[in-house]
Amino acid sequence: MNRLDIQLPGLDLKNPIMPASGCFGFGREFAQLYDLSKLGAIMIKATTVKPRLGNPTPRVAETPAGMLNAIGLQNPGLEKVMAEELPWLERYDVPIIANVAGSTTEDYVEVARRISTAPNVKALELNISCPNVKQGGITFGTDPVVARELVEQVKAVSKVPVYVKLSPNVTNIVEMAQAVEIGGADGITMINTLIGMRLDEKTGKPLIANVTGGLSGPAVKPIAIRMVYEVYKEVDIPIIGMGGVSCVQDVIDFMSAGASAVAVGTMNFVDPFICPKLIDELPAKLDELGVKHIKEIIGRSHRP
Amino acid sequence: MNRLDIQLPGLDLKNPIMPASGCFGFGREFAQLYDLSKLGAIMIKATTVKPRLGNPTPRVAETPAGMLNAIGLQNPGLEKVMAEELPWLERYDVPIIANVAGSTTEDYVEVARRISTAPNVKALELNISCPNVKQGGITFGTDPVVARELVEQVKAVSKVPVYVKLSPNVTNIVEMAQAVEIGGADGITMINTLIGMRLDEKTGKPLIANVTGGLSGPAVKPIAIRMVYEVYKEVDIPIIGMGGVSCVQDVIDFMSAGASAVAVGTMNFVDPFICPKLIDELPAKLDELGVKHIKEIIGRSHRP
Amino acid sequence: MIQQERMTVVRQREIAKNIFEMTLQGQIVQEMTPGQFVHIRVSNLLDPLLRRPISIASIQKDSNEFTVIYRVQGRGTNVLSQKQIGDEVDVLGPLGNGFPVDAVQEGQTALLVGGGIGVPPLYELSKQLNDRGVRTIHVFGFQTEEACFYEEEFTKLGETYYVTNDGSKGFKGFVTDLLNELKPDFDVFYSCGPLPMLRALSSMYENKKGYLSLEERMGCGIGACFACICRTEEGQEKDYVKICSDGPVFEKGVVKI
Amino acid sequence: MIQQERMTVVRQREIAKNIFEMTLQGQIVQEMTPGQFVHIRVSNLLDPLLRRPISIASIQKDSNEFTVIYRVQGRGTNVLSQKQIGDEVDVLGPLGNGFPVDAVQEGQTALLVGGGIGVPPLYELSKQLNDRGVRTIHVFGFQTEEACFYEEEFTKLGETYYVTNDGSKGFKGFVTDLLNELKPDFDVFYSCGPLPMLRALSSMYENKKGYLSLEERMGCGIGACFACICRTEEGQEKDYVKICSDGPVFEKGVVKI
Ligand SMILES: Cc1cc2nc3c(=O)[nH]c(=O)nc-3n(C[C@H](O)[C@H](O)[C@H](O)COP(=O)(O)OP(=O)(O)OC[C@H]3O[C@@H](n4cnc5c(N)ncnc54)[C@H](O)[C@@H]3O)c2cc1C
Ligand SMILES: Cc1cc2nc3c(=O)[nH]c(=O)nc-3n(C[C@H](O)[C@H](O)[C@H](O)COP(=O)(O)OP(=O)(O)OC[C@H]3O[C@@H](n4cnc5c(N)ncnc54)[C@H](O)[C@@H]3O)c2cc1C
Ligand SMILES: Cc1cc2nc3c(=O)[nH]c(=O)nc-3n(C[C@H](O)[C@H](O)[C@H](O)COP(=O)(O)O)c2cc1C
Ligand SMILES: Cc1cc2nc3c(=O)[nH]c(=O)nc-3n(C[C@H](O)[C@H](O)[C@H](O)COP(=O)(O)O)c2cc1C
Ligand code: FES
Ligand code: FES
Repeated sequence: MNRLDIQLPGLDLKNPIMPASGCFGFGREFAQLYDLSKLGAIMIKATTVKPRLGNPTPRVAETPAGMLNAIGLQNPGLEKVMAEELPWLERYDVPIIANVAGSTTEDYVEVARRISTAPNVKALELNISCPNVKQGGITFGTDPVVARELVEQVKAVSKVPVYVKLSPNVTNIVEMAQAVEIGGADGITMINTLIGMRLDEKTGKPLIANVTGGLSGPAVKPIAIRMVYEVYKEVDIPIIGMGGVSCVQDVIDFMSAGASAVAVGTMNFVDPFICPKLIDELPAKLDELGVKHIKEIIGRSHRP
Repeated sequence: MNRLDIQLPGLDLKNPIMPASGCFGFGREFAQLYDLSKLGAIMIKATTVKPRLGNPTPRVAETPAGMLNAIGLQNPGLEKVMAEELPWLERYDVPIIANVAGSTTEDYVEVARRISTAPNVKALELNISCPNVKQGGITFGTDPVVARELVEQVKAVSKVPVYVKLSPNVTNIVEMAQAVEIGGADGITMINTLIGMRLDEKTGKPLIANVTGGLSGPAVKPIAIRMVYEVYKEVDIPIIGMGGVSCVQDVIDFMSAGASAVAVGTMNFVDPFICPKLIDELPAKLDELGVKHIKEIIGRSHRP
Repeated sequence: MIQQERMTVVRQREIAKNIFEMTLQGQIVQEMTPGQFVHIRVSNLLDPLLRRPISIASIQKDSNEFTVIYRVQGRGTNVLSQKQIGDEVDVLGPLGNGFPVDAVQEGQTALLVGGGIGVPPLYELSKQLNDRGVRTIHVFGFQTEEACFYEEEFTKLGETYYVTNDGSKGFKGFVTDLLNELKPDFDVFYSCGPLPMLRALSSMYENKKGYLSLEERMGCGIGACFACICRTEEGQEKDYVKICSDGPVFEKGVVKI
Repeated sequence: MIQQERMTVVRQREIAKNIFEMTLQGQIVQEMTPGQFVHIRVSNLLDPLLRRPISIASIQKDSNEFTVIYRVQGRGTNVLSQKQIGDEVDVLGPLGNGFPVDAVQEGQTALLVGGGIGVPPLYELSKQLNDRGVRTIHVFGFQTEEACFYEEEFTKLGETYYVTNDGSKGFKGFVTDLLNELKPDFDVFYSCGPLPMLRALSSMYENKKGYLSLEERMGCGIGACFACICRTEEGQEKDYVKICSDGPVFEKGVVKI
């Protein structure tokens, strides 16, 4: 019996563990390290209509128990992703969640329409929350009306279920979640990074060339857990939780708070084998918790 | 020559270092450890009209490079603070910043009116941002119109300058800062804690009795620095910066980003001597940076 | 006086499953009394961040040493258990108010009841009571035999009974079950352990003088942050106490447990 | 193949002011070539979080050992410098593409130019070039005498010149000043050090074949995160390279520096 499988709109997951978008490229590098078919799914790097070269360097900085990044959605563009990256990934038995980004509604719609036709793309992750792109990007993620409309338009063209990735940089995360649910989202992924900054010690100038960067890693986990917990109570669509996952207990925590699956971002850099390790460690953890199937712990924080 | 003194509305600071509200009680405990006159100022614990017993325990939980707290503004109430705590603090040559809290405008106004008459209270810190009180509290801190009106009313009764403490749990921190500036705030203190959660590993239930708690400590520093940096650019009133200060470099960072003084919260628990240590270490740091007076570094991140 | 000191590890060993005994050397030992605790920073880095409260298990003033006994539970105690002889540990202490040794007179009998990791502070207490000519009876509850420690040490000081939940050592059951059978004759009791045990003891010995040592999650450990509050019973002067600075030891009946 | 291994510290010593030489033992040594780097996790805890990229300074395949030389700069390298013999260190490697040793033929001459903490990878390179019968000339720049290391080691391998900014050791000035005087005769140059030095060398030896090792802040170290991108010069196949996986060594003229 598989104690770890999870069914979500469009996604038949062998297990609830997947690398988070932007932290795993298009899988090629990690494929040198382990068999990608082991993963529950792969969230590939944000794809935009045109290739993007991203922000100037330095693009990353370490912070206490976390890191800042301002990659700037560097990616080879829709054409190349469709022609090279996705077909290459077909050799693995793993569903792909395509992270869709853009600066205008038209951009998002175009990427969604095309990329959702790739045979191994089983779901889209609408990235309305990247804090590192200057135009548009962030407003989609902080205004519920704009977000809802975008989701409606993307849903109208996508061949596969659409998950919307929420930004934590808002006063009211529940309002955002409800807006995208009304817009027709099939699921929610959360959280993206928090906007942060680090200064150069000598000059006092921002260390990241883009001035601000997105904060991720264990430092943000308490915020992510809180948001998943709040959103779970108020929406009926499933949540893929992320933000600081660094050990198997964190997976349990996110699922307890209400996530149906869990993505791992930053920690892939610290321990490149973390995803398969977590998958291997889960059954013993279930035993410890006296649980037969991992589904049983989804949302247990909320049970009386 | 004193290389560390800072002049702010109502406050003649020997140095820019002060303990943050709620992390130092009313000073009695730390007075056992060192001479409080050494400090630039003391931000005393939130005071409300009536005594408050606060939230049930557990009230704190550790997180990666941070902690959560939900004390719930426990305090002996305005009468006792005026009659016992503030007079006791008069033995020290240190300006007191009184943290004013409440659930209604009337509460805030009442505390502000009375506490601002205490001889050693040189400024108020209007706590519109405590995430751990259920009624009112948090909306003051997330709605710019409500915040501005509250500031106006408090300014009308206060005998001393009023600093407003901003919540980081907002989409747009600059908007909040501008609102309180228009409302007449003499300064801004920032940031209060971020709303977070931790779950019990075995049960999956919230570990903190209050369910959510406020995240503080080094983990939040990148967010705090970013917010100080953004606000400094858009307001003309001074900022007292805080959020994760753990070493002298952090003091430099906050001041570089635009703070005129710096408060230390959580790290008082980890190293109870941190405030005097930072004060002692600052001159050598100024030498290292080739700076005569600490004022010279305020806002240096923004200089071309 | 509360001090912060970098103390040196002079001994560290596992004395039961996941239970470590560590001896530290430094000046602040001179100020320690039984039932007080220290607040230990296990790393100079930012993770784990907070200090860990650990009871003082024994005090050797002549050699400037004191001993703690702790269970490896989470990340902090795990880091602590990896310290080696010669390593330095940042200790804040001594903290709080310990057991009043003079609440019982020479020739009288004290009953010491401990549960699990609540046993350690009772060791220094027992030593000091015995030094004062007080007879001590020790009744300690543990989960299983594997978790038991210090039997020899306590036996030297007085009558000693071990109780385990699974009966793998000594009496099977809870300490209160054994006490019901034993019906020991004593003047004052001192106790440290899980709340249900403290509650049961308090009602069992309603008419006896007794002292309880409590636990709560802590921030500062010195009374400044209001993390470790406990409500008091009706009729007390204050509505609440701080476990770190008013306690951790309270006379029975003072706090709501 | 990239592997993650818990390697054992077999040696650690301070060889110049704040400069440490550490030797680690483990299997992945077998895969290493000069100019590659390893990505080191200095703590199992969450602070410091990210791995630190450090160049491979020398390789001893027979004993499964390799050596790094690093400057204690921030928190991570500080933690690393406290590791003791027998401690384990989490190493990911070997990473990237190193110096092409076969770009210069037996009997030819290679000029190795290093600046500060860019010198270490040139040591294994020099050893391997000498093994192949290549003559090596070493020109190294440091801030002051205190920061200099490995003079003896390099001198054994070939002509060696030290340059210090303050003249406290060897020639006073920059390496390029010395090279202007020295006008060495060579076939290929290899270089690692600060960007201004690499730029100066590239224009100084415009017509020579040369290889530069670059640095950038890294996330993953394996090519997945796009942290360490560098734009390429016009006419290259790709617009950009990743320093971690395409480099850190590039032929002169490939990347915009
Ligand atoms: C006054 C006092 C005396 C104590 N004496 C002893 C002793 O002598 N021996 C011993 O083994 N244990 C003792 N404890 C319990 C001990 O403090 C915890 O087991 C320890 O803090 C757990 O830390 P961790 O890093 O292993 O666990 P983690 O789960 O990593 O701890 C996370 C956070 O929760 C806190 N925490 C977790 N469990 C407890 C607890 N039971 N009580 C208080 N805080 C907790 C930690 O201090 C830390 O802040 C005492 C507690 C108190 C309050
Ligand atoms: C391919 C490569 C090879 C290197 N080889 C060596 C070597 O052999 N010896 C040596 O002393 N140093 C080397 N460095 C530089 C070394 O990585 C940094 O000095 C080190 O990461 C600083 O870490 P810290 O903890 O001391 O500083 P911190 O300031 O705490 O570092 C904070 C963060 O910034 C990064 N960082 C800081 N400075 C640098 C830098 N110069 N380059 C890249 N990342 C940096 C750190 O990796 C970390 O993520 C190399 C760098 C690269 C990219
Ligand atoms: C280097 C880096 C690049 C990222 N790129 C993307 C991206 O392209 N699209 C996206 O939706 N999220 C991106 N993210 C956010 C992560 O997918 C994830 O939401 C976030 O990092 C929180 O998870 P973590 O704490 O486990 O890293 C990126 C994060 C990092 C660290
Ligand atoms: C235990 C605790 C209690 C706090 N109580 C208050 C309070 O009463 N009033 C207030 O304005 N802020 C309160 N704060 C917030 C701090 O003053 C400070 O804004 C925040 O902790 C960020 O700083 P730090 O990271 O240095 O702790 C409290 C923080 C902590 C950790
Ligand atoms: S732990 Fe801070 S008051 Fe007790
Ligand atoms: S460090 Fe991640 S791509 Fe180079």
